[in-house]
Amino acid sequence: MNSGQLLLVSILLSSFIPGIIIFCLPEEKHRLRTLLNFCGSIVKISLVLVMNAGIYYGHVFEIRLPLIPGVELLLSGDPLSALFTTLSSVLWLLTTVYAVGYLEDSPNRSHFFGYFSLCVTVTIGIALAGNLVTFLLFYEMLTLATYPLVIHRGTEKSLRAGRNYLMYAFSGGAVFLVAVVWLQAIVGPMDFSASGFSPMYLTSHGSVLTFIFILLIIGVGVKAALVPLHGWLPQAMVAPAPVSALLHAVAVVKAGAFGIVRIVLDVYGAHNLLLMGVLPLLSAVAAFTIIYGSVLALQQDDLKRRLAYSTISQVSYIALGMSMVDQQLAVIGGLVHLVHQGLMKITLFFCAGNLAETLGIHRISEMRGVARRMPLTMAAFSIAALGMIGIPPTVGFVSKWYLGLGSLAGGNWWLLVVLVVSSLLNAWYFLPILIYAWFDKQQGPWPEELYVGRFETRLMLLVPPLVTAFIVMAAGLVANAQISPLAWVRFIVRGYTL
Amino acid sequence: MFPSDTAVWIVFPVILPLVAGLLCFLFKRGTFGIALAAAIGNFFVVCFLIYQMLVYGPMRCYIGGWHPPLGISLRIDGPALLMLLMTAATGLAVTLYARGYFLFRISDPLRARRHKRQQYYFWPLWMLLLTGLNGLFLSADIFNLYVTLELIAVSAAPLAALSGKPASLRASYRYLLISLIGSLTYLLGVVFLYRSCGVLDLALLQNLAGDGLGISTALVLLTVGLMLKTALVPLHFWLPPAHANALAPVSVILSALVVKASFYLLFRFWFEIFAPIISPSSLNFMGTLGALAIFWGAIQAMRQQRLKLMVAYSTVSQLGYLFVAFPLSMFVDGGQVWSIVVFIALTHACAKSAMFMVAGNVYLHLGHDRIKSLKGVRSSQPITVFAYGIAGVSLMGLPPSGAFIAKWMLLSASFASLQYWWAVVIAGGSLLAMIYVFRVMSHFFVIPEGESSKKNVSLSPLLEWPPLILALISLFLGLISPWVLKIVLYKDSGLLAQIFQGGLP
Amino acid sequence: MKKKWNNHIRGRNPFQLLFLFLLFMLTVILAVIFCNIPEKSSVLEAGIVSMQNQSGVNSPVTAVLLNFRGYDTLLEVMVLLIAVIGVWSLTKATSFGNTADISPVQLGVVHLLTPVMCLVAAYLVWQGSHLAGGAFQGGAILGAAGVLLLVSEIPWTHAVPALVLRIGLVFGPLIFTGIALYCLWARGGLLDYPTGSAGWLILLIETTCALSIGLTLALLFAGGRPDENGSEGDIQ
Amino acid sequence: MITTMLYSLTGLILFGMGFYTLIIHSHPLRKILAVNVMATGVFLILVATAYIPVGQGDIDPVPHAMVLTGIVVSVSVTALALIFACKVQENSNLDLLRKRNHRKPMKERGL
Repeated sequence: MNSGQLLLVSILLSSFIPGIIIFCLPEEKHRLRTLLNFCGSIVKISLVLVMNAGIYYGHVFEIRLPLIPGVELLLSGDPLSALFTTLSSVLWLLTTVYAVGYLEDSPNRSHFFGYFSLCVTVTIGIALAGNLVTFLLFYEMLTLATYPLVIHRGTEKSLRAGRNYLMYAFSGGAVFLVAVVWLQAIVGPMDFSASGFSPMYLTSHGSVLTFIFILLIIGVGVKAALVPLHGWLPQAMVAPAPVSALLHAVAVVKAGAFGIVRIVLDVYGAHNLLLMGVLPLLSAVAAFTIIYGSVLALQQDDLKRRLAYSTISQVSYIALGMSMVDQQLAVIGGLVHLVHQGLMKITLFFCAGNLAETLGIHRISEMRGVARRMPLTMAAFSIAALGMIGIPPTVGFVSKWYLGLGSLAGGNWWLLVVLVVSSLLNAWYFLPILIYAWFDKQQGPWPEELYVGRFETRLMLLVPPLVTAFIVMAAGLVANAQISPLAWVRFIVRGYTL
Repeated sequence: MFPSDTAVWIVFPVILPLVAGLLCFLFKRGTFGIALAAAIGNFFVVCFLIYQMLVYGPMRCYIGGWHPPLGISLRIDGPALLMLLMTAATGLAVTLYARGYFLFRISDPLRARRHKRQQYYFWPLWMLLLTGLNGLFLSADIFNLYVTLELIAVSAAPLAALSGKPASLRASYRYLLISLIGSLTYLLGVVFLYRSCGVLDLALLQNLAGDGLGISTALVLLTVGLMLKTALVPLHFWLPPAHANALAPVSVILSALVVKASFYLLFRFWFEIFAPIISPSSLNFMGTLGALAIFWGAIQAMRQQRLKLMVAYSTVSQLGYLFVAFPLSMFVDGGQVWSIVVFIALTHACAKSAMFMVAGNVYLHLGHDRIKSLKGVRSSQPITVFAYGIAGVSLMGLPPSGAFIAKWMLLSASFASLQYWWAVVIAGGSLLAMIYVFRVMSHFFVIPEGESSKKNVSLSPLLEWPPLILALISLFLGLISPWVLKIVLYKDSGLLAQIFQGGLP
Repeated sequence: MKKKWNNHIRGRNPFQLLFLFLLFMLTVILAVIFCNIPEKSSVLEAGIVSMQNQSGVNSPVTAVLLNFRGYDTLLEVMVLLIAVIGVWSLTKATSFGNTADISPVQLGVVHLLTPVMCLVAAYLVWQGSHLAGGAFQGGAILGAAGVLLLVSEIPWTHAVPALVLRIGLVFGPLIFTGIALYCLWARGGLLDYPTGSAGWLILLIETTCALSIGLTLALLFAGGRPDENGSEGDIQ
Repeated sequence: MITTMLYSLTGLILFGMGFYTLIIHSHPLRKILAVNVMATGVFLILVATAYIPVGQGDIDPVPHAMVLTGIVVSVSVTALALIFACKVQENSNLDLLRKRNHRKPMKERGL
C-alpha cells in the first residue's frame, strides 16, 4: 500500500466517510453536518491538487483489486482522470455551500447530504476508473446514488420523474454491461491505454466491434443525454436546485460525456476508430443533439427546463469534439468544454435557484426587471449566459474556438456550420432573458418575496454563483497561462498519439 | 486416505441442530437459547470445516466406519461447503430475526397465546429443517438424500402453516402434496438407478453411470421430482401462495434455503454424476425453462398488489437464473462449472431473506403489506427501507454484488460460446427485476401529505439489523469473490476429475 | 345447463381420457425399460454377507437398517417425530366422547388384548436381531395398542400430562443420538459401534425407538396436541 | 426372473393409477389415498428388485431397509396430510367426508 495508493483511497474516502457519518446523524445536528461536509470537501480538494502535481511530474497512481479471472477493479490516476476529479471536487465544495443555504429548514436533510456525498464519491470513482469494468461499477452505482436525490421531495411528480430516470439509466446500464462483457470476450481483459486495443482484432471482428462501439455509446449516451435518450433530463428538473446543479454540471451528465471520452480515446483509440469509420455516425448524432436541444430550449418558458435543454445541446459539444478524434485541436476543444460547460452551467443553475428561492420566480416571463432587485445574481447569470453563447472573454469562446479550428483542419466544414448555428440559437434563447432582466421594468409584485435582508439573498446562496462566474471570466482571460484548464488539456492530449 | 480424526467434524452440522431440535421440543422455556447456540455452533463448525478443507482438500466421512458400497458416506467439497455456509449464515440471521419477530408479536396482549404457541412450535421445526438442509448438503448417498429431502418437506409444510390463516393452511397443504409427489418420483428414480447400478453411493454411481436406458430414465425421474421441489416455471404454482402467506421468518427460510437444496441436488446430478450422458439439447431445454421462469416470474411480480407475493414471485424469477446457468456452465472461463451457481445462490439467499424480513417489518408496523398504501415508511423505518434498497440492488445484479459477478460470468460464457440469445435473456431479466424492485421503492419514498412523517417507529434491533447485515453481505459478495472462487475450486477431485475431463462434445 | 364435463359422474371428459392414455403409455414405457435393465449382480449383497458377523446381528435387514445404514434410520425416526410436532402445531386433540357408550364387551377385549399386544411387541423387538422384526414392527404393534386404548375412551389416556408425552416422544431419538455420539467419542466415527458391544447397543436403540414409535403412532391417531389445562396453560 | 418382472409391472401400474387419481380427482381424501397407492407401488418395485436368484437364492437386504424407511416416512407424511386436510376443510366450511362435493364451484372446494 504505497503512498500513491493511499492517496487514491483517501480521495475516495474523504467524501465517503462523511457521507456515512451524516447518514447516521440525527436530523437536528445542523452545524456538525455542515462542518463534516466542508472539511470533507476541503480535504478532497487538497488531496486532488497533490495528485495533480504528482501526475504532472509523471508519478504513477494505481490500485488493483482482482475479482474473478479476467475481471479486476483498477483505480488509476492519469491526466484525463485528474481533469474530471478536479472539476468534481471544486464544484462539490461550491454546491455544498449552496445546498446548506438552500435547504435551510426543509425536512430529512441527513438523507440528502448523505446521498450527496455518496454521489460525489461515485463521480470521483468514475473519474479514477482504470478499466471498463471499474467504470461500469461506478457508472451503475451513480444511478443509485442520484435516484434518492431526484425524488427527495417525495411528491407524486418527483416520483414519476425518478421512475423515468431509473428506466432510462438502468436500460442504458444493461446495454453498457452487455457491450463491456462482449468487448472483453473478444479483446480480452484490457485497461485504458493511450492507443486502445491492438488493430489485429479489427481484421477478424470488424463488424462486431463496430456494433459493440454503438452499444457502448448508447449505454453511455443515456447519461450524456444524446438525443433519443435524453427524455429523463428535463423531467429531473423537479428536484431541488442544488440537485439539478449537481446532476447537470458535475455528476450525471458529465459522467456520460466522460464515458464517451474514455471509450473513444482509451478503449478504441483514434487509429482503430478511423479504420472502422464509425465516427461520422457519432458526429451526426452529436450535431443533431446540439441543434435539437437548442431548438427545444427556445420553446420553454420555465427557466430550469430551458437550462436543461441547453445542457443537452452543450454536452454534445464534447461528443462532437470526440467525433473528430483525428484532429488534435478538436479533441482539445471537446475536453476543455467538459470543464467550461460545467462551470457555466452550475452558475446558471445557482442563479435560477436563487431566483426561485428568494423571489419565487420559476418562469422567464416573470423575470422582468429582476436585475434591479437582485443585481449580483443577474450579473453572474449574464456572464455565464454570454459564456454559453461563446462571447470572447469567457471560457465558452475558448472551447468553441478550438472546436471550430479542429473542424476546419479536418475539412468537415459542415460541423463549423453546426457550431455557428448553435451559437446563434444559444444567443436566441439566452439574450431575451438578459434583456427581460436588465432593461424591462418590473410588472406587479414578485410571486412570493421570501427573503428581504441587507444583501439581495442569503449569503450562502449568493457567494457560490459569484465565485463560479469569476472563474468563468478568469479561466477565459488566462487561458494560455500555465495553470488554466486549457493548459492541462494540452498536457493530456500530448500523451495521446493522434 | 485422510487422517480419520479430522473427518470427525463433518458430522456436527447435522448433529448439532438435531439435538437442539429435540431439546427445543422437550422444554418449554429457553428454547431460543438452545436454537441460538445451535445456530452459532453450526456457523463455527462450518467455518472450521472450510479451514480444514483448504488444508486437507475435499474429505469424506464414512458413517459407522463402513465404506461406500455398504455404508453411507458424508462428503465435503467446495460447493457443498459454500451451500452449508449460506445455510449457516442465513440460518443465524433468521434465528435472531425470528426472536425479535415473536417478541414483537407476543408483546400485544390481544393474541399473545396464539403467538406464544407459534413461537413454541417454530423452534423445533426450524432446527429439524436445518438438520435436513445440512444433511442434504453433506450426504453422498442417493437414498440418504431421499430421507433428507423428506425431512425438509415434512418440517417445511407445518412451518408454512404456522400462521393458522386459512390461506396459508391451504397453500401449505398443497405444498406438502406437491413435495410428496416430488419425493415419490425421486424415489422411483432411485429404484431405477439401484436396479441398473446396484450401488447407492454417488461417487461409485459416477463410475458406473454408463449410457444405458435405465440410467437415463432414472435421471429423468430424478430431475422431474427435484424440479417439482425447486418450483421451476411449469411446476411453480405452489410456491408464491406458500411463501407469501407464511410468517415472515418462515417465508425467509422457505425462499432462501429450502428451494436451493433441491436445486443443489439437481445441479450435482446433472454436472457430476450423470455428466457423461447429458446431451446439449437437454441442457438447452433446461436453459429455456429457466428463461421462461425469469420472464414469467418477473411479469407476475410486477402485477402483484401485495409485497410478500411480489417477493415470492421474484424468487420464481431469480431461480430462472440458476437454470439458465445449465447450458452456459460448460463455457465459463476457468472451467469451474459451479462458480455461477454458487454466486447466484449465495446472493439470492442473502438478498431474498433481507427482502422478506423487510416485508415482515412493514407488515408488523403497518398491519398490511398492500404495495399501493406503503406511504411514509421511509421516514418511519429508515433502516428497513435502506436494507430493502440494498437487497433490491444486489438482487438486480448491479455491481459489486455477487449476482453481478454471476451475470458477468454468464454473459462472458454466452459470448464465448456465441449463444447471444442467453445474453438478451440475462440483460432483460435484470431490467425486469429493476422494475418490480423500484416500483415498491418509489412507494416507500412517498411522503404522506396528510400528517407529518411519523417519528421513527422503535422496532427492536433484532428486527432491523439482520436484514441490513444480510443485504450488505449480498451487496459486497462481489468484492470477496476471489476467496469464494478459491473454495469452489476444491471439488471432490477423487473419482470425478478423470471422468469429467471429456466433458460435453 | 348440466355441466357436460363432470369428472365424477361416469362420463369422463376428453381431456381426462387423453391424460389417461398418456399416463398409460408412460407406465408401459417405464415397465419395458425397467424389465430389460441388464441383470446386475449386486455388489452390495456380497459385501453384506462377508461383513455380517461384524455387525453384531444375524438378520441382514436389521444389520443394514441399524448398523450399515444406521444414519438413514436416525433421520427417519426424526421424520416421525416431526410429523407429530407438525400435527401438534396444527390442531388441538379432538375432544373425546364419554366412557358411558363404550360397550362392556369392548372394554373386556381391550383389557385382555393390550397386555398380549405389548408382549408380542417385545418379542418382535427381541427377535429383530436374528429374524425379521425390530423397532418399527414392535412400534407398530404398540401403536395399535395405543389406538385401541384411545378408541375405547380409557379415562387415564386423557389425563396423561403433556410433559410425559413429550418425554416419551423424544426419548427414543434422544437415546439413539446419544449412542451415536458415544460411538463418535469412543471410536471416532458416528454410529461406529465399539467391537463386541454392537449387538446390545442395537437392542437398546431398538427397544427405546419402539416405545417412542408406538407413542408417536398413537398420538398421530389422537390427531392433535393434548389440552394444557393442567399446567400453566400458556400453550393451548 | 418372471416373478421380479411381474411384481415390478404391478408396482409401476399402481404408481400410474395413483398418479392418475391424484391429478384428476380434487377431493382431498382421494388425493391422500392416491399418494399412498403410489408409495405402495414404488415399494413393491423395490421389493421386486431385492429378489436376486444368486446361487443359493438369499435376499439382498438393502432394498428391504429402503422399503422399511419408505413405509415409515409415508406413514408420517400421510398422517400430517390428513390433519392438514381436516384443518383446510374446517376453514372452508365443507364436509370432508361427504362423498360428492363437485357441485360447488372450484374455488370453494378448498383446492
